[in-house]
Amino acid sequence: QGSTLGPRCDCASDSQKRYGQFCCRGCPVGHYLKAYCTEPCGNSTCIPCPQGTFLARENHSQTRCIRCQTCDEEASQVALENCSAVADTQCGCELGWFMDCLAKPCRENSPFRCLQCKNYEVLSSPTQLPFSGRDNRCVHCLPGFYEHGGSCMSCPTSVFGNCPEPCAAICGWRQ
Amino acid sequence: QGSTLGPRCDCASDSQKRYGQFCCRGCPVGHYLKAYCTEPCGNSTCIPCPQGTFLARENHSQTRCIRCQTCDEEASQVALENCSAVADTQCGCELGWFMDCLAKPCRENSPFRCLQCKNYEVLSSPTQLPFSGRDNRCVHCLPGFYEHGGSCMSCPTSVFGNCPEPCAAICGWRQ
Amino acid sequence: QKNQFPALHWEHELGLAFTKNRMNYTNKFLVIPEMGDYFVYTQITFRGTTSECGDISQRKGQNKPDSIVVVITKVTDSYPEPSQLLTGTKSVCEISSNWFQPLYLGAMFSLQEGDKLMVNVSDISLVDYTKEDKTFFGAFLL
Amino acid sequence: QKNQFPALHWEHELGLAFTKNRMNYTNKFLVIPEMGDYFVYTQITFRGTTSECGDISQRKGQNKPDSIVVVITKVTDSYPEPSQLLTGTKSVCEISSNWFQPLYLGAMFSLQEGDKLMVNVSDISLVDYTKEDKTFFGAFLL
Amino acid sequence: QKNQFPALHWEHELGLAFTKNRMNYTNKFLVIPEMGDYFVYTQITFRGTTSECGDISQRKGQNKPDSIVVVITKVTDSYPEPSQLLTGTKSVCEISSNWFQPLYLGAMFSLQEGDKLMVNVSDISLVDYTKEDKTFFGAFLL
Repeated sequence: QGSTLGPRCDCASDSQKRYGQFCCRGCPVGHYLKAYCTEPCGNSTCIPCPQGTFLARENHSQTRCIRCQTCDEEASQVALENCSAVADTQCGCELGWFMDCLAKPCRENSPFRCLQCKNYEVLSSPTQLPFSGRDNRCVHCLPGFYEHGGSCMSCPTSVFGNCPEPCAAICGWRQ
Repeated sequence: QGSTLGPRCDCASDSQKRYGQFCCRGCPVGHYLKAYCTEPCGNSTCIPCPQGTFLARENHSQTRCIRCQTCDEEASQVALENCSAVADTQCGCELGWFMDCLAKPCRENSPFRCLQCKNYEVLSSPTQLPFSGRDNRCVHCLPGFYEHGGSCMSCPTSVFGNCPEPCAAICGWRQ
Repeated sequence: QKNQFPALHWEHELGLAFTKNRMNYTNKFLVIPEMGDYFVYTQITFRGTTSECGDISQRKGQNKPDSIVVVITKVTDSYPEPSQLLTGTKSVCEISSNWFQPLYLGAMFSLQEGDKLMVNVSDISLVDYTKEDKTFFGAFLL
Repeated sequence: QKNQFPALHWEHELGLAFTKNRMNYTNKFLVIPEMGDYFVYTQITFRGTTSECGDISQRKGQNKPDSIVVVITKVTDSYPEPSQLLTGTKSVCEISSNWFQPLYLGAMFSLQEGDKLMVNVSDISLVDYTKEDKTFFGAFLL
Repeated sequence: QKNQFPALHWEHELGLAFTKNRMNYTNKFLVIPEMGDYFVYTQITFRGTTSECGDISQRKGQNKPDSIVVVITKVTDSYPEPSQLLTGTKSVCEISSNWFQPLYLGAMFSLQEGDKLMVNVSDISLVDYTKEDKTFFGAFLL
């Protein structure tokens, strides 16, 4: 086994040994194994994952692709990224909506629903689940509103009472 | 079959008939059956129960020992008696704690937790579950306390008001 | 035994789903390929937001619960009416803002060639269809 | 492992019920015809009206729940005490006027010829025996 | 499909537990001895004391429930990521002082020689491990 350049196929390191009689090259991402290679270090027969399934890792010998998850429309979820042959569907919330975990503790795979950011300035990018647990990604209130207890309250216009800092433009002169 | 004294082995009465070809003697307590006897009324091969299992009855032909139960530490239970080859673990509460049934009705196998007897005189022996349903086994209040509604209240020291009988020593002179 | 609950569609080829040995799936039905004893099973994960029953703020005495139902139904050529093989039924009166729970069923039945099995649920909008490991349906010859 | 819950009677011939291959049923027991590995399963649908625990109007702190229990018990000649093979136990504290829910159990056991299986429940009056598709019990040789 | 829930240890020899026909158990995994269709099942009995959600005395609107989750996960040489075969997930918002309930899962899967199966749960401290008839895990070749 001289060290010639080219597709070296060292079963031990590439963990291909177990793919049938020979040590075969694994399948690329987005493909499933149809048949093992028929000569040492040959290529296995790999077929693209059918629509609605994916395989995100490469150099494998999986004979079936994984089913893409579906986003829960009842919970107003949307597909931030549709399923492809190489990656699962990414479910999240539309612009102007925030992710509200449906159970505690709020984990990465926790079920969630999308709620509308009322009177909030809309965040530039749609929200991924904030695993810091803070459910709310609608942080900046629209002009004329200030944040109080997780929602936007309209700035006081009455003559008296204090003027919250974000409302400076509206009631700031009274200070 | 004369009536000679000695280890009579009447299969019918000792229900040994079904233990294989011959009528064998059953296994003693704390042992499981490894192999049947090889001659009429012979002894079966019996092996001691492995650690963590038990068999509490004798003259049997059980081929596996029963798994000991584990006491629920989350519910502050303790093993009043550890499992032996001949008896299951006995779970209960430490001295000064009482058994509080976790569901109604309170039965022998009901799940329970241990709660501390606050201001109670500690019972001499740790408590087994009282199947009369009364959960509370901390019956005698410490001196200077009287039982009221299932817990111990301190005796009144103020000049007025009635003096509960157990508090005679403290406020009895006023009667 | 009329059971007018809607039947579910199932994926039968992709991901973990498969059919083999002539057991095939068409239009909501598993079709039994040969006479024999089969173990039939399903799990449906339901999820919903809390209903009136769980809203303890304005309670006037105890409310009636909602319910979730899953039925495995057999349709056979030999009899014009479907028959309910297995039913899981549970009352729901949760005080939390939302709830989710599975119902599992499984048992053995003597089935004839051509018998068709389907899964009906009380309310399709409550079924969590998002992942194949939470809601599934299957049968195998013993 | 004493479990003094009452055992249920079962229908073993009519409707969906059947026994075959020398597995027979007598007086609450399924009797195992030959040594081997069996899959044993049961579902009991319980139903009841709400108990004290769920009556939130007169609450003094949190109440103790009621409970529903189903046990598959084995009786064998080889040992004088029954043993609990499978147990489903659930607390019940519903605020609705009434409640209903199933408990399902199923697993594989190595059984001897002549072993007898029965199903015990915590309270027979809570068992919904009205329909064979809601409450059932079975075993088959693998 | 990352699922970072902790895996459970199992007893595989004592009491009702057993392994046979080259199916063996090592370090939380059942190891599949030969390719084929297997029925895989588990029941986990969870128990806990009531959480914030069920504490109706200081409620400000409806609370979020806690949750209990059980997952049967497959690890295979042919693919570098584990896959979730079966998931039971239930919300918990009980008003009683404590609660207990089982989650049961069971289904058929085509498995390869060397595939490994484990059971993951959302919170090990909620698992009732005291008796083998309440919490169990098994698989058999069909």
